[in-house]
Amino acid sequence: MIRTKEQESAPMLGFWLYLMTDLMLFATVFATFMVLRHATAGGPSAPELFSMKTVLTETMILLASSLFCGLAWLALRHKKRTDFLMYSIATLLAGAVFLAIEIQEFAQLVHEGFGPSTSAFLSSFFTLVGMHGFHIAIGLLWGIALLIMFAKKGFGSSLARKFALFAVFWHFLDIVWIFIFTIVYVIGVHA
Amino acid sequence: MSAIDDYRKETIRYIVGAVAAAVLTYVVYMVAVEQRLEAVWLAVVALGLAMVQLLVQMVSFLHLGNETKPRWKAQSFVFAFLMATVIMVGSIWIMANLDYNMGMSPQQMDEYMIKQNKKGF
Amino acid sequence: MFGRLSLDYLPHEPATIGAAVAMPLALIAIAVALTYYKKWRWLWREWLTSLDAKKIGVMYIVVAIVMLLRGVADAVMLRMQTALAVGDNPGLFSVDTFQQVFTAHGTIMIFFVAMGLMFGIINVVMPLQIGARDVAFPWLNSVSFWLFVAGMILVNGALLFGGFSNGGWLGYPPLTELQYNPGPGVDYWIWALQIAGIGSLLSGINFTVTILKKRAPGMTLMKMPIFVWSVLVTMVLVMISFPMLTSALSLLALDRTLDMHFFTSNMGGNPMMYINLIWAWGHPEVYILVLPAFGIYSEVVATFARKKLFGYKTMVAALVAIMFFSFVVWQHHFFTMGAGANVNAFFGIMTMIIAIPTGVKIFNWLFTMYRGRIRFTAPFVWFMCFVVTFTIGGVTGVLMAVPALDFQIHNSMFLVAHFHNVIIGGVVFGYLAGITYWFPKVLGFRLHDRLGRWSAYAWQVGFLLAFLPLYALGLMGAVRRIDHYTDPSWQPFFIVSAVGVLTIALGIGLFVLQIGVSVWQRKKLRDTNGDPWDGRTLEWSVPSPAPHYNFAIQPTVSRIDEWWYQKKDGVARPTRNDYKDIVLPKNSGLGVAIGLLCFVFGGAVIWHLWWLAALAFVGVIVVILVRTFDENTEYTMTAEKLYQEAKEARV
Amino acid sequence: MKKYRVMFGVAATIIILSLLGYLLARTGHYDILQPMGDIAKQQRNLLYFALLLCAVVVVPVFIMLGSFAWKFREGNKKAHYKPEWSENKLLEVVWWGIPIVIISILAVVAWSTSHSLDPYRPIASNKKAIEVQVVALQWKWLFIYPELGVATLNQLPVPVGTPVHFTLTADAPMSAFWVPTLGSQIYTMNGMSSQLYLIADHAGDFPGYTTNINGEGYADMKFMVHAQPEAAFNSWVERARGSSQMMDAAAYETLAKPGVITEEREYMLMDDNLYSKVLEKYMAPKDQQMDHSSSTMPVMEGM
Repeated sequence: MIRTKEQESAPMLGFWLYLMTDLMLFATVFATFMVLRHATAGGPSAPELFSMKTVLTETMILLASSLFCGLAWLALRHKKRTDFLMYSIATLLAGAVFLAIEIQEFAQLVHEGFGPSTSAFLSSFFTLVGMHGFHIAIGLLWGIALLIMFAKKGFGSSLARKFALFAVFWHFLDIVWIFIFTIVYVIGVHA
Repeated sequence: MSAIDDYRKETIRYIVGAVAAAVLTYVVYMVAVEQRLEAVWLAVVALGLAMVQLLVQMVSFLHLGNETKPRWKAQSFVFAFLMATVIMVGSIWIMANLDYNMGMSPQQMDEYMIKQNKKGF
Repeated sequence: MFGRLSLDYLPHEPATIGAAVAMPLALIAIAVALTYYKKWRWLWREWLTSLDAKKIGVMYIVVAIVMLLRGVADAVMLRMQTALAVGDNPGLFSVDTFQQVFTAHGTIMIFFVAMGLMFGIINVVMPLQIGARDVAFPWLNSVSFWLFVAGMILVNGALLFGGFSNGGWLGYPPLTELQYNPGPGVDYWIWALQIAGIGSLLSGINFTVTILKKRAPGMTLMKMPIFVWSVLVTMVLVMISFPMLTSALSLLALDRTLDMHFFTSNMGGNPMMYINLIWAWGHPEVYILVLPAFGIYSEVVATFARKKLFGYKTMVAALVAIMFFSFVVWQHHFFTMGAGANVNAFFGIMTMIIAIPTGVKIFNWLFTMYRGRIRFTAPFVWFMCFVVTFTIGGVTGVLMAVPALDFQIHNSMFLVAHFHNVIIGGVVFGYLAGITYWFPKVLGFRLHDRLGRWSAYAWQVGFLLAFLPLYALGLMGAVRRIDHYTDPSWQPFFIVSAVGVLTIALGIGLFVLQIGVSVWQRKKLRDTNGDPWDGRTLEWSVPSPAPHYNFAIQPTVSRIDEWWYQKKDGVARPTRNDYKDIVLPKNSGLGVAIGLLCFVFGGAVIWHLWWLAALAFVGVIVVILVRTFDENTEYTMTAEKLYQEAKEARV
Repeated sequence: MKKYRVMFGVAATIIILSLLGYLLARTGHYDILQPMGDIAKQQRNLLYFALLLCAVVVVPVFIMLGSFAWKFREGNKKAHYKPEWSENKLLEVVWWGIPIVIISILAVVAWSTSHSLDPYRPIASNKKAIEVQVVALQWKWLFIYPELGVATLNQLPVPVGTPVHFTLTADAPMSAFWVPTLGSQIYTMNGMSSQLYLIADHAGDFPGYTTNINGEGYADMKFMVHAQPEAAFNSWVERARGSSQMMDAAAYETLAKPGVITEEREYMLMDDNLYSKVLEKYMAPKDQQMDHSSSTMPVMEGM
């Protein structure tokens, strides 16, 4: 893999360090979830609430979105206009679908009366998965802004720098989702 | 090595990484849904595979370690991940002990103390 | 539409009414003076929108010193109350005012005085010491400062309208949950800390990238000045620990605003988890405050003993050891919660181990003095006061690291005396020494030395009078944060402590007087060659006051204490064509805009004006997008202009 | 003479301050240093031991600070000036080694005392421990003696020489129970049950405090321990059992309303599992049926 100028730049290191602080933020909310996971206050617990099938599809969609994002970054570095356009739109679409499924799952829970204020377990579930969802929403906004910039100015140098940051952010979110999938759903439901 | 081959080679590299991640996710999913493993072991296996997938994605998508000598990105990631683990494991150890001590009934109290006395404190 | 705004949140206690009137009056007086001298444009262009790290640093220090005055005023109120309120004499203030005052005292002193002074001094000094022109992200630096100011205004605004939290500077639930504390006070505290905390986090990232990426050519990590090492280690601590503060405060805010149950005492909530999270940030925080002060002491001792710092490698090793260990000790703040013998013993032993590198540093400073030529200027007197005070604090700290002992003295006046010991002794003395030491580099003239030394003596004697009686009170069973007590035999101790706090106030008065007198005699105290103390590091190679671009020509470095050896070997004067064009960031008012919008957001959430909060949040995102899409944010300064300026400075 | 002026100033300050300190210190009575119970006595001895250990490091620091500052002052041209001397392996070994030795000694002591003085550890004694259930209310202390059928407010009569097993909870913001003369403090929290063992070896009235800020009446939330010989204690129990005031769930609810009460009261206990009722106020409905004894380590085994 050749080392690109963008990966070595100060803004990239600054953004990477920001992601490390985000990792610590998620670590503390994970710790809170693991501590409060049995505090259901008489209400329903994880096995009764989550369907593993939807979660698996969500995970695969987000993984696909992360792949498309990598390919879009590759296409940008090789100045492949159509590939870049196709992959970045695919990235944002997959991200939007993932977010839609998640919001639908939340709405279902709230509709059944298991909102975040019914027990500590549900509070920590909604906050942990909701925080990840919020990051995805910010990522989608950022992606759209980059696409607009690409439409107006094409492959300008600042697009490469900005898209590199976006790609790192998007991959980081997929990595956080691995641990949400493992801890909240796999261990939460089955262990 | 013309640019086209380079482009195709890296695309394959990305796809291989993604497929590996997808397989790891699916394995964890099957192990969990089949309910074959006992709770603690499922947790260990699931977390282990999550770590593996973390490394796969780090290398294939984020190209961790592929930077000039001081490798600040790799070092900062290892340190942050270490500190996150210390905080999580430490918090759970403390909170588990607190919940155990706060929820102890008189009978458990006696067992606890007999165990302490055996240690000769 | 109006959330929970209502008139009965106006202050009704005499003390709070007095303060609530005094503050706006002071602001109006400043505004009138500015209009009279037609200085608004100067203030906006030269200071508020400047991206020069030194200017931002000076603004941090000015805000921190104003907050120090308020913090000490709070301390005087607290000690006056405890000196009088024995038996059935109610003293001067109601219980609720007293509890708000000690919460405000703790919050302001840690977040807005100590952190403010730290970021101020780092902004001014660190880029100069590593031979850089500016920090890595100048605009982010301005945003961080204005978030810090937004938090500061929220803390002081609580006094005018709504009252402040009465839950102590860390606000343990369930006391700060809706069940026991429904008012806006705790929300003021949460959002002030949240906004200032995000500012600190961004500064942490900014300074780390500056040190890693913008050092002068040839300056490897092991050739950096030791102060820069302490800043690097501190910023790693900031980056790893501040997200924990953000998450603890966010979860408490979710509990209070969206009625969730993380730390409530019913519905499954677990208040102990908040205490665990807040101290997981809390302990690294106190190391964040003290490590830059250690860096300042190393620079001060080496310069005023005219000697190379003893054991540079050991000092760096000690800093890194403290960095690692500061993350595995936090449980010693709640030994008495009942986590059991094994957990207490583990964290107690880890806490003792941290005392070893700290002790090593003190020995290294002492042996830097050994075989030196010591000049007893004000910074060096601050250092000697530090060694005396901090060592006592270190002893009591090691005592309380033993869990069985902490069961007796936790949360008593003994603990209050201990942490004031290490914070005043370590942090405050260090930053006051730093301000005195680098004052000429910023304003071009030295501070009046005798007044500086007198201020240090007043602080030291004031400290001993104020806090040694508290150690005794702790051993008598006096508990912290009490506003009245029944045992008359305690009163003499509280009276001596009150006299001590007044002596410290005198010390601060002398410090402010010192600045005034120095401004008045600035001709006599003028620093002619930019190196008033015969310094060792690069910042003294630049004329004072340092130009806004720091180095016209970026120096190359080949050893530690580069400037000391350059002076020895004689410095070649740069010729006309050594100068090259340089690129500098333009001023930007967007930092101020983000600070204002975050202040509005915090205020709106506190008063449940959801529509305004949403508007402010969208506003912040819009400002960020405007900044990222703004292409021309820099201007070039021609080599000719640089050459002319350098010539004038030399004449 | 001018060079001695600063030294005189410093010496004078030290002398005056220590004189003032001595005069002041004499007037105080130090509960922690004059223990009335075995736990507190062990803690006092531990305090002196640790102080001594630290002095080994601290005293040399003060001596060196004073002597180096004086010997190597600028005015003293005779002093040996070596600006480049900044490395010495032997010194490094000394000031890394000695603190490591001291800290390892202290660490061993900390480990063993953390276990031997663990609040959850019963005190070895031939007498059976008295059971006292403590409820921290909003700004007063309620003590329940389930086996003796008595309850008290803001006063804690205990027999001398008999260990007392406290089971503590709260119906107030997080508070803490501390009797300086008898030993360790422990936090009390809503819906949680902490444990503590103390013993009074001497008779007398010892003040007890709340050490964690819990709202408006925090400074008034104090109680008095009345340690008295066995016989006196038993006669007090008989008298209190006949007390006109009753303590049951209803009386508890009126008492639990926020408000400062500083006077000492006695009640006849009508309902001897009042304590678990207070505990269950903060438990979830499902957890309530699960009687208190079966709660095990939910988090660890579930992980």
